[in-house]
Amino acid sequence: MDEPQVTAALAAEHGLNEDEYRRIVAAIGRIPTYVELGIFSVMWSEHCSYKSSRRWLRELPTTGPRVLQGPGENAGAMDIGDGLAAVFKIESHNHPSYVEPYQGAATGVGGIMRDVFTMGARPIANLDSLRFGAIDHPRTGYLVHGVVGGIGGYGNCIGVPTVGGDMYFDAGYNENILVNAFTLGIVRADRIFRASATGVGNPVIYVGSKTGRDGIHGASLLASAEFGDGTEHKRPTVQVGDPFTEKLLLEACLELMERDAIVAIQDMGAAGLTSSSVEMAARGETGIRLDLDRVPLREEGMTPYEILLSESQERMLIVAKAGSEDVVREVFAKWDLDAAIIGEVTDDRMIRIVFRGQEVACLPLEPLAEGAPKYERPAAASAEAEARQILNLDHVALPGDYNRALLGLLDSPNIASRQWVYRQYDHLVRGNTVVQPGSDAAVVRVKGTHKALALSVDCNSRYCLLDPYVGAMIAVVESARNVVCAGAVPLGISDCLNFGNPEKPAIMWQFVEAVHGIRDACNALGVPVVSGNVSFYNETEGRAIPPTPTIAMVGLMDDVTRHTTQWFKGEGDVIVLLGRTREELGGSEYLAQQGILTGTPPWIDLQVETHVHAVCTRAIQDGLVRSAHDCSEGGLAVALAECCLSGSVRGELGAVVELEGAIRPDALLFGESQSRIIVSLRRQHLGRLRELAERHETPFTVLGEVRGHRLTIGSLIDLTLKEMRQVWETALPRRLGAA
Amino acid sequence: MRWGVVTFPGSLDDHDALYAIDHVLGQTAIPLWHKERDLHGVDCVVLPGGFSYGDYLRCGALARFAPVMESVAGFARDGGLVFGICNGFQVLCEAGLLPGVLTRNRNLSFVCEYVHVRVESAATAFTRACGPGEILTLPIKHGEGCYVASEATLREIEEEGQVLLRYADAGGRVTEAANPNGSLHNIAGVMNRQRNVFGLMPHPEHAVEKALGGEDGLKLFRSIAASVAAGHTESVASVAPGP
Amino acid sequence: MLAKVYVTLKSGVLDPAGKAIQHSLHSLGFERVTDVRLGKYLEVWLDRGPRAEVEREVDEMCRKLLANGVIEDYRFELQD
Amino acid sequence: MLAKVYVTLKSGVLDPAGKAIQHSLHSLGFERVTDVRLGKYLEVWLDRGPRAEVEREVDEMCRKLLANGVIEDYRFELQD
Ligand SMILES: Nc1ncnc2c1ncn2[C@@H]1O[C@H](COP(=O)(O)OP(=O)(O)O)[C@@H](O)[C@H]1O
Ligand SMILES: [Mg+2]
Repeated sequence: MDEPQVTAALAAEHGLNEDEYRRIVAAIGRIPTYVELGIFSVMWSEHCSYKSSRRWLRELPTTGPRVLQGPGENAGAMDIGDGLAAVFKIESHNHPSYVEPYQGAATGVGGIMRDVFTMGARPIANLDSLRFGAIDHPRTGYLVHGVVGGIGGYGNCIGVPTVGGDMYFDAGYNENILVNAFTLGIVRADRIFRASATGVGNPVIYVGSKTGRDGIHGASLLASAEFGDGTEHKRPTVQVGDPFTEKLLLEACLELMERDAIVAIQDMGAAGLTSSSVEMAARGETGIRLDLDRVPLREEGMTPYEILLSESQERMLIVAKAGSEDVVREVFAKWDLDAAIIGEVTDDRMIRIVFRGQEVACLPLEPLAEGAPKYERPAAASAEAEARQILNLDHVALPGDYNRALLGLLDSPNIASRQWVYRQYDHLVRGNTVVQPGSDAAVVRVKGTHKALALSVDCNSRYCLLDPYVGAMIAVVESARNVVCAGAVPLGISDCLNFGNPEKPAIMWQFVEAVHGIRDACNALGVPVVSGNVSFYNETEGRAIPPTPTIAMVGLMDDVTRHTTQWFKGEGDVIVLLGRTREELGGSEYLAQQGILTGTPPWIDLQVETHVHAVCTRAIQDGLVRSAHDCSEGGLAVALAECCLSGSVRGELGAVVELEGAIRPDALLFGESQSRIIVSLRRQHLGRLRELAERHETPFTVLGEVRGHRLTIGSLIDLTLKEMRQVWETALPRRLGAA
Repeated sequence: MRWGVVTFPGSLDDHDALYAIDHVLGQTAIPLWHKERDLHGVDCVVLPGGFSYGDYLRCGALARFAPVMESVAGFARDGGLVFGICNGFQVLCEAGLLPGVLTRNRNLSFVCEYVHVRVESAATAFTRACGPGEILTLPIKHGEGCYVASEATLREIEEEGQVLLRYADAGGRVTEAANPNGSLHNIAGVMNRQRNVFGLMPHPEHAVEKALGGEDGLKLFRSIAASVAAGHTESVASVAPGP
Repeated sequence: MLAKVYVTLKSGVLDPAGKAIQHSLHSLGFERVTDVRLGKYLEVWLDRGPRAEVEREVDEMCRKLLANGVIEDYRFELQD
Repeated sequence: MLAKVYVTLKSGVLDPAGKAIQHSLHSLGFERVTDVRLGKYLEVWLDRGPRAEVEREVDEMCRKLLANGVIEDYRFELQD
């Protein structure tokens, strides 16, 4: 094989800087071969090595009595009782989705599901968190159709319900959209599979689709470099998802796991065969020898370099117990899938690659894995960051017509009904979806128990841009508030940290602030981070996305019959606000609609937040309240409108509400103060709820009553549900066209 | 009675059908593997929802050649009850066991939502537990549920009373607005001429519990159970076997 | 050998996808377009064999699987 | 005028549908089949116009809408 001469320059093309190249040469005591350079380049890429983020991620709380598996494995796992564990993780697929929205999003969903079922868990629910550019940007429509189509196309076809997510439109994502996918699975707590290759001599078995030239350097390189003019030639063959094959792979893997044949198993994701084998060997403190001639190939004449770095989808690497090879073959044959023994576990802490009888790579594991570079990059707030916080409300005129203002908000692509999205997703398959998309959190029951899990994903990146520390805290507490409103107790989170180029101090500062915000909020709520993902270099031509630390929250409820939804249930019920409304408009959708993007995000007191949660949780468990809805974008007025509108199929209930407060009326109606929940209840329970609130020092205000077919708020707002629904339900279809 | 639920590669709602039958209906349901020809003496074969063989080429086109389908075809020829849900309906059409074909939704996108369907005839093995004209609320979730057939075929199935379910509004009016996928004549479910094979796009197995979207789906399962209990042949015998 | 198979919708069968494409083409300013029909194009590669026999086989594939006679027509060309 | 447009997956791009169809053809006993690729075939009907100009337009339609340049190639014939 005539391969390129390895030089510092070639290393640079592989995204390795001079210093890193020198470290490689020093670590192995010679110039690496071309194949070895490829291996180092992916293992040392930001995506695989977390070299810029590790030091900070260590500050996150990752332990707790219910944590069975924290960060470091394919996914996190938490004890939910009844001998079961919830396995979950969120992951980004941003760059591929911008290059080819349908396939990029589809393969993102496929990848995260593999991370979960490699742990032995049966996936029971997916979420998708999406960020697009301005909705009137010429490319946005195309991207939205492609991404939503791809998520549905893959999720619907593999039979895992997509039960929720979130979606925002912001010019800050015009050239760099975000597609974060989350999967939750259930497994017997004593049957969690891990990915450390042990047992010298055990066979290494390749299962799933054949290997092609798909996505070479895809996730690893693309996700570790900015977008720009250079991207064109870097662009790898786009990975095409095959959900049908993944469904077979899912069933085959779970079936095999019942057969006591597996030592370790890992998905071949970013950097495919390379990272899966290196990581498994490193975790097992063993070594692996691979014979590339035995790898099932889809294309002619593939080189070792290509075979090792291919990111073909729907593939897994298994370390089987010696002697159980036939069991593996039998199970995979049943599901019409390839299973090939391609190597074995060794004891020399080396990764050895053989091709046509020649050893084409022979590298020590240590420098590849643990020994990968770790940076504490300079972090400093930019001047803009401070300028952004300046806002003088005296220069903001009050609206002449509050009805118009509310209709304007209900028409906002960031607030309007998401039905256009979720009706394209199967959210029913597997028959566990107790609360479908359209309420604060989705609720999926756990068959064989009385329990259910509530799921929500959140992040307001406008807040994060104004103050990454507070914004990240709010992302955590809002997602927690969402599951609390459903009747669950926050259990744990998975976080997906989407940021710009970490080599820029201003970006690194955003990242560090956000990590600290998550850390402090999680500590206050007593909620651990059990898995997550970092996506840096979300930039195009030097323009970074707004910091977007997306939080996926999983909540647990012991009695599924005690769940609650956000919409009003009955004429005559009393409407109560838990929490206090302050004169806060910074970062609000209301100001954004007027083009005002400066200010400070809403204030957050974690103590108050936990009290509000305590009251709401107890009230739901005691059966006091019939609906609970978190106040988020658009404030109290929008939240009340949603309480009236979101229960569409379930009848139409209006509300008559009085609001007092010594603050600007627009802040009263549209301000986005945190730690607020709107509940509705039968009048006879009012007393008990009030006591509960007092006991937890939680502000308690009777707002009014569920009544009629209009929403009336004091003398400011009076609209029919019909006219509100018209706007709220058509806002997305009107702009995006038929799904 | 014994139910059999077929699992093709890519079947997805097979578990849900099994769950509806044994957990909710309280009857025996056994899985049938696509590679096997033995139907294990079941009284009714259910072809479940999903994306058999990825629904590549055309929905149901590849599944129809699975070994188990030879047995299902023979079972149907001998008057056995066959119940195709969503993808199962598509497979039955592709296999020629039901007239017509299901094509891409008129609006071209996958739709997951609850719809109302009107029971056109309660005098069949699949609907006897429903009232004539009864409105059922059932979920649909498909991208290719637009029922299409030739003029002649449409005329025939209408005359023969083979159309069992039609998309309608809550009041039972069959309107364009109530048609979620563009199906001709708002057809949501059809039966063969021999009246022992039935396919529908909505998912009755996802409407069997109050806590999860209502119980209307149970009526179809109960109908089949009652028919088997009564020796359903009586509902078959009433018409001369067709071509 | 290579069989190029063309599967098209029977005339009279509605083609919403084709209509949607036509609509998009218009909104992109391609006024000249009067109609669009969307069909399938398959390339089936085969081991060599007596032409007549292979043609019979391909025709059978089309009838059995590649086209649905209820709504689709097919035609194919066989190349060496 | 009629433009016959053929849209195919770029070589090297995975074709799950083609793979599944090939698998079925084998199980149906069509041993001869070695590979199947599934593409699109579009018939675009157009008002008459100067051939060169119409060809330019059709080519533009393909690039802008009919084919996804990231994973697909296209080719077309123009008939009167
Ligand atoms: N991309 C999406 N996919 C699926 N469901 C979504 C998506 N975006 C929003 N939803 C659903 O729409 C509802 C409203 O979302 P959101 O406005 O984020 O609620 P909240 O503000 O209470 O977090 C939720 O049920 C959510 O799960
Ligand atoms: Mg939200």
